[in-house]
Amino acid sequence: MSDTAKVTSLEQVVIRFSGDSGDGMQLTGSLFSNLSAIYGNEISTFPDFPAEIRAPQGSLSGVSGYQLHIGSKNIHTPGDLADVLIAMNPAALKVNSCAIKSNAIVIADQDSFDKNHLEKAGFVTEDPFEELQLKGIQLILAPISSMVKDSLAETGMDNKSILRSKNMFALGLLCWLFNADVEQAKHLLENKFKKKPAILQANLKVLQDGFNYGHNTHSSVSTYHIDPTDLPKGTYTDVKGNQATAWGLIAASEKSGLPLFLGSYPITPATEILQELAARKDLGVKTVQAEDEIAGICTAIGASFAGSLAATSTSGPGLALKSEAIGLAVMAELPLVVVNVQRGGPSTGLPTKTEQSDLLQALYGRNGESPCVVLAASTPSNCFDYAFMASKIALEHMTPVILLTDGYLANGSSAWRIPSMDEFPAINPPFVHKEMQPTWTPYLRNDKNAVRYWAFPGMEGFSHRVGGLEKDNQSGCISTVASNHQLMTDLRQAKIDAIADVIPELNVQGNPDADVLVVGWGGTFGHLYTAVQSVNKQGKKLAFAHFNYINPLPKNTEAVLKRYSTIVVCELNSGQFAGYLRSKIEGLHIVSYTKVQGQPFTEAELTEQFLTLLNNDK
Amino acid sequence: MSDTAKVTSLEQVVIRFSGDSGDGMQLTGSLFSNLSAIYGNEISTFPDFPAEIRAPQGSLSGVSGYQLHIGSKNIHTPGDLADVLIAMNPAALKVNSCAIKSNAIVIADQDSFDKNHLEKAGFVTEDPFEELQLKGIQLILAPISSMVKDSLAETGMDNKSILRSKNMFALGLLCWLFNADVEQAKHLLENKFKKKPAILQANLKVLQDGFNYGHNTHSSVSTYHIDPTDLPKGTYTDVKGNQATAWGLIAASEKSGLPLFLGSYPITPATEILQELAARKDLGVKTVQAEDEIAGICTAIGASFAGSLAATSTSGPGLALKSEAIGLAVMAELPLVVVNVQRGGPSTGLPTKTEQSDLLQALYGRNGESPCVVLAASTPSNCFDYAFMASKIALEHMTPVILLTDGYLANGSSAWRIPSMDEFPAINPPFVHKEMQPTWTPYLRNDKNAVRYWAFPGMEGFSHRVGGLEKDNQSGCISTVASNHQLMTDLRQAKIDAIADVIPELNVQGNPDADVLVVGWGGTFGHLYTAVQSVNKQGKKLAFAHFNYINPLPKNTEAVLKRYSTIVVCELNSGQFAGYLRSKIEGLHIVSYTKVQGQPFTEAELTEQFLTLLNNDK
Amino acid sequence: MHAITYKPQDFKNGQSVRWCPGCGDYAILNSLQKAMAEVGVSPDETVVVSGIGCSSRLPYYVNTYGMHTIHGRASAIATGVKTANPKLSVWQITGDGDCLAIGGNHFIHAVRRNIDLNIVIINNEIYGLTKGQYSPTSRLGFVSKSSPYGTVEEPFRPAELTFGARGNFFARTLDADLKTSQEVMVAAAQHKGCSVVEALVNCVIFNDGTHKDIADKSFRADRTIVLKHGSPMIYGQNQDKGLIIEGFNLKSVTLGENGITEKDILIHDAKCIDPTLHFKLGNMKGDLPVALGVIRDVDALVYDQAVEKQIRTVQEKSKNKSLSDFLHSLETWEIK
Amino acid sequence: MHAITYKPQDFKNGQSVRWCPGCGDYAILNSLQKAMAEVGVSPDETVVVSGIGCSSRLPYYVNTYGMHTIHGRASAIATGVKTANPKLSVWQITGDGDCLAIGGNHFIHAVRRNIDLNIVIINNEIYGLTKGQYSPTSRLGFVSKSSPYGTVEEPFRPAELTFGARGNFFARTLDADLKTSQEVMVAAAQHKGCSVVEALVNCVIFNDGTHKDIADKSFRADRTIVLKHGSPMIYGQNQDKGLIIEGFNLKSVTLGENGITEKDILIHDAKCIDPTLHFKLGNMKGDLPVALGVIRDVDALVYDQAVEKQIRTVQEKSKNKSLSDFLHSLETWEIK
Ligand SMILES: Cc1ncc(C[n+]2csc(CCOP(=O)(O)OP(=O)(O)O)c2C)c(N)n1
Ligand SMILES: Cc1ncc(C[n+]2csc(CCOP(=O)(O)OP(=O)(O)O)c2C)c(N)n1
Ligand code: SF4
Ligand code: SF4
Ligand SMILES: [Mg+2]
Ligand SMILES: [Mg+2]
Repeated sequence: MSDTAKVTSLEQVVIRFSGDSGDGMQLTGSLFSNLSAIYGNEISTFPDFPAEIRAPQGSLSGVSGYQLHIGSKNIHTPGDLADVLIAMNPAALKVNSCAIKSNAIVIADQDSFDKNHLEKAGFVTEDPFEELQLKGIQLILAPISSMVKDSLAETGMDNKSILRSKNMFALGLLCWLFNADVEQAKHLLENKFKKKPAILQANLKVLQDGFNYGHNTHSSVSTYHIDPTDLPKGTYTDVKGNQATAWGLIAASEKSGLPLFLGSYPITPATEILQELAARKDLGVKTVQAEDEIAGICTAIGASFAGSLAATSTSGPGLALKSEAIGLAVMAELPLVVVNVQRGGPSTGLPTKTEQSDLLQALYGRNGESPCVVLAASTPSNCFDYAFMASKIALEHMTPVILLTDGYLANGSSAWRIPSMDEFPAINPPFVHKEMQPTWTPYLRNDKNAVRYWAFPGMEGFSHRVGGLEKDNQSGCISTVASNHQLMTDLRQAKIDAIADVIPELNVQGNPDADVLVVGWGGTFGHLYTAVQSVNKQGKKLAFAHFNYINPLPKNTEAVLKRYSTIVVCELNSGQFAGYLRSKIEGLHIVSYTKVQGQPFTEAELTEQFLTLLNNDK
Repeated sequence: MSDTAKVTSLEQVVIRFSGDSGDGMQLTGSLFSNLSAIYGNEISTFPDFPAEIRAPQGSLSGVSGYQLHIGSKNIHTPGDLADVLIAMNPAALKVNSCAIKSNAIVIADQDSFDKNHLEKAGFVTEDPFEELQLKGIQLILAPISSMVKDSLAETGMDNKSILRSKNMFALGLLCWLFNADVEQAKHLLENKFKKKPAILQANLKVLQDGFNYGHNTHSSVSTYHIDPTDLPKGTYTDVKGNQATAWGLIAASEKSGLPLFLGSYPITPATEILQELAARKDLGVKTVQAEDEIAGICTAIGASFAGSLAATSTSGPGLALKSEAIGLAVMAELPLVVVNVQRGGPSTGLPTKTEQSDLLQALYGRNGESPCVVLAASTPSNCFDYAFMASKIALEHMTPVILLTDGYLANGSSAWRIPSMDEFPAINPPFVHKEMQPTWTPYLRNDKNAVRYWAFPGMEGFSHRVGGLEKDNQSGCISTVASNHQLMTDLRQAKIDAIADVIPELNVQGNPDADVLVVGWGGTFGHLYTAVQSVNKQGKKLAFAHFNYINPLPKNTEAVLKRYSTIVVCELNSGQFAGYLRSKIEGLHIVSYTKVQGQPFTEAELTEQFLTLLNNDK
Repeated sequence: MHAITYKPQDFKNGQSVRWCPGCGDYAILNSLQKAMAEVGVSPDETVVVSGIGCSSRLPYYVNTYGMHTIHGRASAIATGVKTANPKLSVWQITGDGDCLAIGGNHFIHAVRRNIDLNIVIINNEIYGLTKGQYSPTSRLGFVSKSSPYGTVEEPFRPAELTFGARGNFFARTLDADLKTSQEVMVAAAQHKGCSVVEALVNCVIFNDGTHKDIADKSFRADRTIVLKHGSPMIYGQNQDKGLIIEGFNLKSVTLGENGITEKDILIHDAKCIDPTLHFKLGNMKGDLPVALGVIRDVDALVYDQAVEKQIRTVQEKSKNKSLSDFLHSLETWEIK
Repeated sequence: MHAITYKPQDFKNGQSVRWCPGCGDYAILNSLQKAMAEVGVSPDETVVVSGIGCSSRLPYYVNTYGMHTIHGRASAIATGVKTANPKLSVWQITGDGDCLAIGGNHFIHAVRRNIDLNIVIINNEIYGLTKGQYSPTSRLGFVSKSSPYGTVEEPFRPAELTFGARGNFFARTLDADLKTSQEVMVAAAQHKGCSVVEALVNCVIFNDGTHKDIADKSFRADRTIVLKHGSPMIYGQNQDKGLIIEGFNLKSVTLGENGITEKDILIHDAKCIDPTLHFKLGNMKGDLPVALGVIRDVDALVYDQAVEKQIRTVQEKSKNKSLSDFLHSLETWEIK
């Protein structure tokens, strides 16, 4: 480590918190993340939960992680390799040794590097750092456990409780290292532990101890500082993708004036949407935790018929189960939001890992010609916007809308300026009105966008029947007439196609004049954007277009794509969006760059891939 | 009608039988169809069931029809418009008036054209023929009911039973009209009514009466004769698509030496597969009528794990429900045949009508990267062959195979030479063998085709666990390792891709030197083939390629398609196969010709379409 | 609102009914329309939800809001309708296949949760619409298109399954018994919570006469008993038979024989919380008459109302009146 | 074959078990392995099928053929395994969520059909694997991540639901009671037909102590009774309590008090065909001890065997030995 005491200014830094499930690393991480955000930095975070619910203490499978990317600007991902690693035990060190830069700062709890813990983590020598060949790292080995024990000896707390404050020591150390405001950190703690004064006091004390320890012991070490960004004014909070999704639905409910109903069944990584909404009884949200996914969507379809903004949330296997019922909503032309938080597949697959492999299922996973709208969010916080838009489109166009997010967005978080509801457009469902009588029929449509008008129980004089059998376009009665079926098939498609008129056009970022266009969709935005930027910075030319609207595609899609000689479609599956674009637009030259590993892209691999491609093209 | 008694020789004729559900038209039709087949004609038939189970007598919604196409050769469809219509009542006449040629022969039961029946059929005048503007038809108006009553007056049968023989009178008349052998017809009846001697006698008598009536009363009328074909020698029977599918599975069971298990749930138009197999206890077939589609496929997956040739049968909505479980079979790499008899969609749609709109669902309707094999039968009788091939591929490549048929194939029938089992290839599932131990693991694969070896309960020393979570390629244990997931994803795809090595190449029919290639898949074969032939006969050039293997595509697909400047993909959906081909092969110029009306193509509309296209191309 | 009264006519619409001539479903439709009129909820506030099956076509023929949905899901969809808007009167019309085969899970969960639905199971012991396969209520050994050698599985008994799922209302009726049908449907509608009505119905085409052994007019009175809460369990052509308890079993006795008088006869208590006797009454057959009428009718916590109540309670205590309120109540910070 | 005997060790494999330290599932796994050894079917002829959940991970830890399938479908998959090959000994291991939420329909149908499965429901009254949402067996008012203000729905009682689905074998055990666990699992395996074992199990992480009110050693003997067929229903720390019938109800009495002697105490008859008393025994709580042990064990037609028998019968009468025979037996004609 450096010998002179100085403050180095950084543009950005990646910090990885890691320890046993019980070590409170998620909390430490999110506190430091908030602290940075409050200071005015951009942040992006991603947790890395252990596969088991509670693996044996000190074991490799029990390591819980949290990655935080802080920067002055342009922070779009939690970062690739960490600059700083907090490792509360040897297992944490081992699990993360490949996830850090070669010259990373590693803060470790010296007390936990005893024989017992080393063995549990499967080390065979006594020097784990040597064994892992961590040669270039800057190590801050602090006897955290013993110092915490000393510090809280007089509180009368038992040993186990005392050790729970270890994470606060680490937080204090980090505050010192990054010249963060300890007082602000204390404020956050005060809020968090409002109702547990004893724990609060202990934590406050240990936090300060950690800070002091850094300051005193390593006063000669270089510390860091990250300039604050010029963020838009406003009130900010920390938001995870799943929360943002849930709140976006509530926003749409308020904007439309319709009650929000969620019918759902728990499934990783979508469960928090249900939980978040179940907790929002203060805002009148109704949730039904159904007996399965089919019942989840079916209760929502019932609620939609009854006049609610109805939604259901799930992940891949659940979407498969819901496919028949989505078809019913298509046929009955009822508004419905289906949130699918993608995870690794096929089958049960890799429930806790991220992937984008449900795209074709969302587009085509139903019997018959059954078009519905597909959207994809691309950052944790814009899950709010797309949940809102999904609801708006569903309600205004009387159609099911599938909103795709993924495990990476769902659990990732960023700082989010709480918007005013005025910033969002009005939602005007096509309610029937009295003047339509007596000629109104259930399939009476708005000529402009082929949307049928909506009547629901309680509306006098509009009683009618909907259902899954083909209906006559005029009377709404069951019809097996050949020409009517063609007409209705075409109308259902036309209704979806017409939505292209109300969604934003595709815009090109990076260097629009390039020959090569990078295309992405959904949750890969941050990594793609960052990599494209980095390639352009290196003097190469690369254009970039990212899709949030998948079906229908933005109106200008063909025009935009045809401008480029090569299109590199990057996605976390085996090429689904690439195939979709090919199937929709003839004459494109598409290169498919894919990864199916349950992991997001890394900026590094993307950058390398793009550079290779551009070099080969030359 | 013609005045001179003569026998006109015909190449082919389309006959439509039609009457009340209770009139026995399906039986009459199939008897005459068998009669023609026995005589050595080619035949193709299609029933047209009423939408209601038992609509009121004489009503339009109660009309039941049966179309029969007989010819010397080249009979690939039940034909478009009928040359001869048997109409047992006014409703039957009305319903079918658009389905006959302008100069068709219409045989009608004069007795049923009374005021009461005319009203029930919604006629407003007393002359239904005039009202329907059937000017050019040749009418044979016979007092069928009264003659039958007279004929059987002395049998002591009650009126209702007597009138049940009306259809035999019609059959007799037809025998006369087509110079068919009445004795042969009597043989057929004798077989059919072996166990009901009284009914048999009545029917035999009325049959002869009908023949005599024609002979005596209209002796001056022209009758017809269709030359027999040079059919391959052998024993023939009449087969419907659903039967053929069921029997093809049994054949595969015999060839593989594995017991056949079907787990299914009734659904139109697939139910007969279950029924047919439930009746084959003599051949040891086990069927479970499950509580729903999910249980249907899940029992089959269990049976497959236990070492059976396992299958499940369904239609579109059922396939949607089965999608999650198909993913399990993909992941566990278990053999499974999923028969999907397509019907009109979306949702419950048009259950009794045909369509090809489940293609994309079959290909993509599962979460995650979940490749499986998709085949499509193209004639009622080759449902046997493709059910056999589906089983063979499933068993030899340890994968689910989806076999697509449709309502048209399922209910349509043709004469079928009963093959000897020697004509079919052997089926050799990749069973584990003792020598593989002790290094065998559940995912040990054959390097050549990436197929894992199969061990099932009862095999000593091979106990193991399979499941829906991603598994380590070596040990078969649960794995969340990134690189392993990529490897397994790639292997599952490679295994399917390798099947292209064992399936036949695509062959081009029609005029291979044309610029335009007509492409079809599945149940549209007969209509497309006939229309292409007819266009080529008219001196135009049209090539034709029909797909039975959808995923993987035949190896030479790209090479074949690239030979043509324009590819017209014709299908009964909104362009699914067209999109699929585009997504797989860049640089094709595909024109999509589609129809979504719950009806097969007609030869006429296809021919017209092709001619227009070729003319525009010039 | 209470002033308005309805006639069965108000629940009819012009649609031509498409069941087979002689189908038992017609009788159920008529009884339902009469019951709806008697219950008196406006057609505009009534919703009829069904799945798929001949019986499930019923919503088309009732002049209310209606959903003819997908096979087996009616209970779940109805749950959504009712929970979203508890003010509506929600009926689920379903078949033995729709409700107890593919729909079994949603059914038992709707019963358990005690959603305030009126579920009418039209039990013809067959899959009618798909033309004659056995159903989960078809009797052991039943020969059908899909069981050409007879089934080898015991059927469900809807009463038993309802009680197994902790049901609080169960009634049974016969298509031919219009009076009882109307009565039990009215009772079902008046019961707060999930009401299950099993209607024994004839399918003339594929299972003709399946209920004949009890339904035939000539002996119906001797082979069935119409239970009435608070009344003695007396039945028979001559009203001379009755039910008593012997040990843990029910027994049919004849009044006047062996000194039995009306006093010895059990009084029907549909309101008894313990379901044991209802269970036995629901299962009677053979020597015992098949029970029609309301067998169980017990009040309990109703899901859709409890959901609303919980929301009200939380709202009363909460300061958050809007999403903005809530978001600003989180841990936030200002960027100025 | 009968000569070979197995040890629990033979049913263990090297896989490291991944439940949370202290999870009740460990005890069930051990009991199962002991029971399997006692039953004595070879590991190669034993299949363990599960769905998804913490509990459903169990097959990985048993050295038999195993399927860890998809959520809720274990009963259906096991039905397929057993029907395809009735010689196998087939176990289904499932959770309260897996079996009674998403899997409810397959479960009740497996019970009704009486497939010869041994179903062990590991009931921890919570969704463990998804980290703590309430399940269909969670008690009314239960606060969980998905019911932050408490549930408003009654739970299923697995015994009741099993009987409602016409089940013929039901037993209950406690994770902590290894002896009873092993005993009931052996009995389940020996029972021909569908056996349901409810194991009350603790989830230390998300529902710690949920069965504590009966499981705690200090009062377990007073709050539970281990039923044994043919033995009097006596229980309690001092074996001085017993059950008697009073009217239609069960009652707990103390031996020696009010002149009660062992003779007055009910003898457990698990083989009684009428399920009424089993129903009541299965539902005991509050003043009555929770019943452990085998509550019902009645022989009935077994589906998988009946299927085979029907096939044999048909085959004996049929001339068709092959598909060719059959095809040629149809209406055919020759073209020469
Ligand atoms: C998902 C799905 N599976 C199967 C079917 C086919 N299907 C329609 S109705 C029915 C059974 C109907 O039986 P039931 O509910 O008893 O009604 P019924 O016709 O006897 O009144 C079946 C199997 C379907 N429409 N959808
Ligand atoms: C189709 C599907 N839906 C939902 C899930 C998510 N999921 C996995 S396990 C589980 C519940 C498990 O509860 P239980 O069966 O009681 O098992 P436990 O973990 O408590 O042992 C859920 C909802 C899934 N894997 N698949
Ligand atoms: S088939 Fe049976 S249930 Fe269906 S309408 Fe006809 S008689 Fe009624
Ligand atoms: S979460 Fe609960 S059920 Fe799951 S392993 Fe841990 S203790 Fe057991
Ligand atoms: Mg029925
Ligand atoms: Mg559980």
